[in-house]
Amino acid sequence: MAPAKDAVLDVRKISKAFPGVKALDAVDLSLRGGEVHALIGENGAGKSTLIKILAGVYFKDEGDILFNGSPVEISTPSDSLKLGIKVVFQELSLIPHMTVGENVFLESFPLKNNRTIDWDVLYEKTQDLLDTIGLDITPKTKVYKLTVSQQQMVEIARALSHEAKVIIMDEPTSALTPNEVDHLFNVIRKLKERGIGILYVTHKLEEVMALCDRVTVFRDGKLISSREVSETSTDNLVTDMVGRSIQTLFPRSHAGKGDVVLDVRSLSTEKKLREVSFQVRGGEVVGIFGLMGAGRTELAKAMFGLDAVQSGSISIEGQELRQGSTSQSTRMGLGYLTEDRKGEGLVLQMSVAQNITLPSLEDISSAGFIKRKEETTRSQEFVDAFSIKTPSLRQKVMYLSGGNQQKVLLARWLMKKLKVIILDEPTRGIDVGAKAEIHRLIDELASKGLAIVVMTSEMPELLGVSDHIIVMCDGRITGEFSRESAEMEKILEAAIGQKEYRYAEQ
Amino acid sequence: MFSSESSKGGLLTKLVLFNEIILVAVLVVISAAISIGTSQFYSTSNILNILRDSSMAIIAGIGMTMLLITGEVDLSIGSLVAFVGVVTMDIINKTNSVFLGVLAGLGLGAVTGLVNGLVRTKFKVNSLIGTIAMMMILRGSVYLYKLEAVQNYHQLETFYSVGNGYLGFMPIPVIIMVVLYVVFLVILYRTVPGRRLYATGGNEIAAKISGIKVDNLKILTFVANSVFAAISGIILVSRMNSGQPNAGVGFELMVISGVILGGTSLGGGEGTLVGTLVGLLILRVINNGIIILRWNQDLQIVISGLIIILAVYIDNKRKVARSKIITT
Amino acid sequence: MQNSRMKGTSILKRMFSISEIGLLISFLVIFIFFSVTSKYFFTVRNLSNILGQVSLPLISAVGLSIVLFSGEVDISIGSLQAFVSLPLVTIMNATGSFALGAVGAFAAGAVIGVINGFLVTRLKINSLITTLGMYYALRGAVYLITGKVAIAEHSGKDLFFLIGNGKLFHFLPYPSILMFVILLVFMFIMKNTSYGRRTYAVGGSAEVARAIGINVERMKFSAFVICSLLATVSAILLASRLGSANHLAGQGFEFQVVAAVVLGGVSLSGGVGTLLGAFIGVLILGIIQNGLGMLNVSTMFQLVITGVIIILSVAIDELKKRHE
Amino acid sequence: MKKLILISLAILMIFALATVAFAAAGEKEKEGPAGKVPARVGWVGNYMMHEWYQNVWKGMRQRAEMLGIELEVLDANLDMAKQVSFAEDLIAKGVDVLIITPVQQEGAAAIVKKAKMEGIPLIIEASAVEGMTTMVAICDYDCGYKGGVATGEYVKKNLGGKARVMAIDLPMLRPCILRVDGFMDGLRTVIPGAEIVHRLDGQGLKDQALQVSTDALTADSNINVIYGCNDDSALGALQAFKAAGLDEGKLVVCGTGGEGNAFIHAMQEGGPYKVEAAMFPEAVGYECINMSVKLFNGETVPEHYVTPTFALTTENWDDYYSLEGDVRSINWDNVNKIPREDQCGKY
Repeated sequence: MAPAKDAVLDVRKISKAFPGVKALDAVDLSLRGGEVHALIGENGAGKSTLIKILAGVYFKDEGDILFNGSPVEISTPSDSLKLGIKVVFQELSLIPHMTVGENVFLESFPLKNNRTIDWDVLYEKTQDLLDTIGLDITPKTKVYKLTVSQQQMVEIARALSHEAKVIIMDEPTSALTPNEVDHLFNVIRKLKERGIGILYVTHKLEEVMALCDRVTVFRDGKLISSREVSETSTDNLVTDMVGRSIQTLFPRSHAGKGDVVLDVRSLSTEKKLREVSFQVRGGEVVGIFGLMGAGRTELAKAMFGLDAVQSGSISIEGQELRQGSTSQSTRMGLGYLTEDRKGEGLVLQMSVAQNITLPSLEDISSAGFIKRKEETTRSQEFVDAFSIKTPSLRQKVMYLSGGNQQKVLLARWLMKKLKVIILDEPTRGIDVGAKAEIHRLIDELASKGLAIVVMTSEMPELLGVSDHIIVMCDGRITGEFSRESAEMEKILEAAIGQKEYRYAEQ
Repeated sequence: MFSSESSKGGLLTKLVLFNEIILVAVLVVISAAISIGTSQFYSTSNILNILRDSSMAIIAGIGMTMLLITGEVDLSIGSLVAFVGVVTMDIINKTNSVFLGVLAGLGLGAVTGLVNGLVRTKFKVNSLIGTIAMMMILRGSVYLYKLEAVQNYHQLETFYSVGNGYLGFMPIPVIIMVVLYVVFLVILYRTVPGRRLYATGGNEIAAKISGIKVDNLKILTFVANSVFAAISGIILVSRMNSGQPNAGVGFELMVISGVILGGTSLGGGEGTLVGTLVGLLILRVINNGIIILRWNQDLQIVISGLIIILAVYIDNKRKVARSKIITT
Repeated sequence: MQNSRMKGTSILKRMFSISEIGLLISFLVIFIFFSVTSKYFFTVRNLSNILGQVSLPLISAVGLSIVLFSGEVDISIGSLQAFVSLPLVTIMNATGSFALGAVGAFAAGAVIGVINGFLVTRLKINSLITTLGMYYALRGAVYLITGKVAIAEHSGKDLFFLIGNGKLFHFLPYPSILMFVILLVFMFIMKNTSYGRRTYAVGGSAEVARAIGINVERMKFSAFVICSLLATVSAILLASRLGSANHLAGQGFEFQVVAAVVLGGVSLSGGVGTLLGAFIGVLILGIIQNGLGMLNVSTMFQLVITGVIIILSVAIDELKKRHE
Repeated sequence: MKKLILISLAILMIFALATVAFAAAGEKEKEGPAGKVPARVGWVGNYMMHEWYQNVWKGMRQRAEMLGIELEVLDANLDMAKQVSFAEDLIAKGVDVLIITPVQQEGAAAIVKKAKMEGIPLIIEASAVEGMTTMVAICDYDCGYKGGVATGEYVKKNLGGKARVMAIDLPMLRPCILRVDGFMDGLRTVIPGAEIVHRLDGQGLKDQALQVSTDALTADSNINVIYGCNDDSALGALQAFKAAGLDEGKLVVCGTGGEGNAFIHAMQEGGPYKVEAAMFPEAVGYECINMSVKLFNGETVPEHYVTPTFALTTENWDDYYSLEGDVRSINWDNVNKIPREDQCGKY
């Protein structure tokens, strides 16, 4: 593929191998100034490897990198920074206990008589940057106090702080809510106007369509296609990514509404929740939607007994849960799929099988002794059923891809005989193929009579999977919709607290 | 650089991937070296003496291993050993019953463990600091309890044999150690609580979410650890035939060193009892060897220090080699 | 120093950000307690003694805190004190020059720091293990070299005696002057230089720091060297206070200092804490030791009380954090 | 959150108050007539938790009470830096005479200078320090020597005249080295061919002594004399000997110090523990007070004031000590009768 004449960044025949895998196989990619270039592909396609090479975290085995037409060597992060390449990583790279200003200028502090840090200048400059990207926080706020989306904006501010020529964004919207996404898109368009080239790595095809000028597809470390967005469609992109065309529609086989299984009554917590009440029936999927900071995760944790509850009650099949006891919750048949896979979900240095069986150890043990054979057979069932890609049950789970890790977590809860499961962002940061499978599973579980709560910030997913939608804003329930009555606009109105919807009004 | 070599996956690398094998090799080499220097090393009496003497450290090591696996540590066991010894001897003197004395000793251990556990889980005090403090508290308390070494007034044979007696040709402490060791080997690798220890150390929140009562588990482990230390203390007091308030100085560091030498990570979630056994034996054999070779005793700490660094270095090499297999 | 930042808010408020205020209260309570219970405690002379006594642990505490900020730990400082005092005193006795002796000591200290740094950053050995090994190795080395016989200092240099024992205006001990200088300099560095802030960054998250082009290894390496050098300073003062290079010197010193700085709110997991906090932490343990001495409290009680106070203060700090 | 801090601090206060009050309770001293005796004497010990110093303290207390002197005692607890600090603290408290037991002799040189600068009379207990005016101490070498002689005679009489020695040393401290040297020299006056088979570092602790001697005995168990540089060392080694299943009939043990009751029990048991190179800690404390009075009055004092040492045996120990339950009391008349060296054989 001929490099574009005005390419800022031109990657030629880059290859990178790790023991056992060829992560990148002679891929090309060229990025023009002032364009948004989408890089898509399933997990393991080699996107992250390329990013890491460009960021100087990895070093390429073969190939050349041209910057403004001249070949460059990127062997350390600082090399790439000097060139003006800035990567906004998926797991955000900010220091929690430092202020926004410090984080923005960490690489190059403004100095007084080039010795000591000039705090005034630092905080003034930061303020300007925050204004340009329209982020309404003070530069002296400690980062750990910010929401994920705000942190992301800080990252972009950092990119702007030292005139980046190229900004690489790795799944920037995976943690954002729709209107935050809009905001991000506007910022990106601003960057475009400044002539900055943006490499936009994502799973979400609708974003490619909405935002990007060109799109390049990787699969299994190889370059599959690279074209103008205007000349392509989601369907062929999907085909390019997975090498086969897959069913993206949400399957709906479950119908029957059983009796109320989960009953949450005016639940309040010290920090966030205010009088949250709702019910979930057997075989029903309730989708809970809310913007960042609306209190979805807080609700999940409070229901499950991870966080302290101030007042209110949670009962399963009429039996009230003792507060703050996760062990009792699980015994009563309540499961919680956390949004933070690595941080709160998996025990990374444990094997696939051990992770799957963790909550169900009693079921596969007698007199406290774990039955090894049963453990393997039971977990093997799930590995097959979910087609989890792993060399063996003994593989440490840390070596699995994001999608497969998520399936392991799901398998963990399905092995345990549950009555209710809370899924918090079940498809965050996993690829199209895996996504569809997980949606299929949700449906399957519902049809088995399980009561399901799905917390999501992805509108299509919400509308796709839920029989019943609850919208939260600032810890309160501001909207309730049946599947039929649900409309994107109404949901958003409720989510930003502009208008409230109750069944009564419909 | 080494990682790229070792990740090529030769047979040697494969061996490097199993820490215990290296340790066993180290143990063999050292033993061989010593036995070249002196013939007494392989005498049954010396082997038994090494075993009997290390049994105290190994028993404490079982508890410490489990504690480190949950991601915690306890520096107070040295002082506890002294306190338990004094109390046990004193109670036996007063009641003339070995049973009551041992009971008191174990009780004291359990209480100490409970306090350590509560300070960690309820006060959220980092266990390193919390148990340094407990180390001071216990050392102070033992002297407040008895300023003088407690002599053996009761002269009970059963008490004496706990530390010095034999069953057949096997020293009784060794038998106690072996029994405990086997039992906890099984518990750690074959049972639900064992699995939960690893899960808790590996990822506390994940463990919580999986319905594990993390705090209770940790408290329990602290108690177990202290009780094991108490058992070592009882064996020691029987061997010394007097309750010494100044006993067990540096015991905690020696035990922890051995456990870490055995490949248990300070981060929690990883560690094996096999490694602990070998690790502690290595340290004991070094000390024993240096004396029977009539070398300068000060070499004991120097060599132990170097061996630990070396072992951890190899262990890292192994970990890096493993981690290089992670793909994108 | 940084008046530009003092604008608006009062200096005191600036100095004691919420993180230290809890400690300060603890400190004051204990201080007042001893002042009322012992008629000897709150006397110019005793206070000046306390200043001199806390100087040694404090100077090391500064270095150790920096290592902790960078996400590592160093428990070899006690053995280091004994080790570096050997070149110091032997050279002084030989040449009669304090300067040369000090140079020797700092050289030795630097080498130890470099070795620690190398083992941790290059060979990637857990720093607790590395420095535990160093703790054994150095102490053993001292025993072997000295044959467990202390080397008395007889260079006849009053200067040497004075740096550890002398007082300015019969009140301000020279060690404390040195201590304040070092403390202020490093407080400034850690707060107002890229080096300082990056050290925190490295401790806060090594991956992040690496991703944004900070040379994590170099930062940690330098932290270890600084720590060893400052420990050497305290070693020289100690040697002066003991009038000899002593194979028993500094035993348990490392735990004393670690406990103090953690008490001062410096996190063992890195990236969190301030030198001011560490300072107060050392001060608290210092006045406890002195105060209990003034009250003729027996060693046993001293141990118990110190232990309990450590637990309580750390507990207060932790629980406070949770409530934020 | 503020509430929380205050509550916890309250606990802290109450605890500290209670304990300190309790601790200080035992320390009441009656005011003495300030005549030709110093009103207040301060002592910085090096390891007060040790039985030996408990008994030194007992001797000091007894003498101080007789003379109506107020005694201030602080414990460096084996920390040399702390010792210097405490010396400063006592000077700050304005004691008239200062007594120091150096944690490590060279480590106290600075204290001597300080005291000189402050013009406070200083007495060094136990081990000589450069620049000191006077020291109250036993002669470690001679003490070991006496033990050696007595042991030698026992060996000659009962063990066939050959002596193979396992000595438990504490090379960390020079006095201990002197004791072992003295013991061997004394032993050789009776049994010229006496050889030292093992010389081990038992760190003065019973458990350490036990461990190292267990190892040493497997290397060479052919010994018939155990010498410990303190009682714990000797007793630890004896335990190892028993545990190794060797014949106690062919063994004699000599301990040093008579620090606590342990050696008396060992002798009463009638085992191989036959000789004690006794150092009478009570006498040391007693003389320290006497000397501080002399110094206070500016009398001239010897550089080394030697306190008595004597080889106790199973026959004669009860002339010097009597034991009721856990309390031992010293027989001052007999102890003061013991002839004293005016110069040690070795320093």
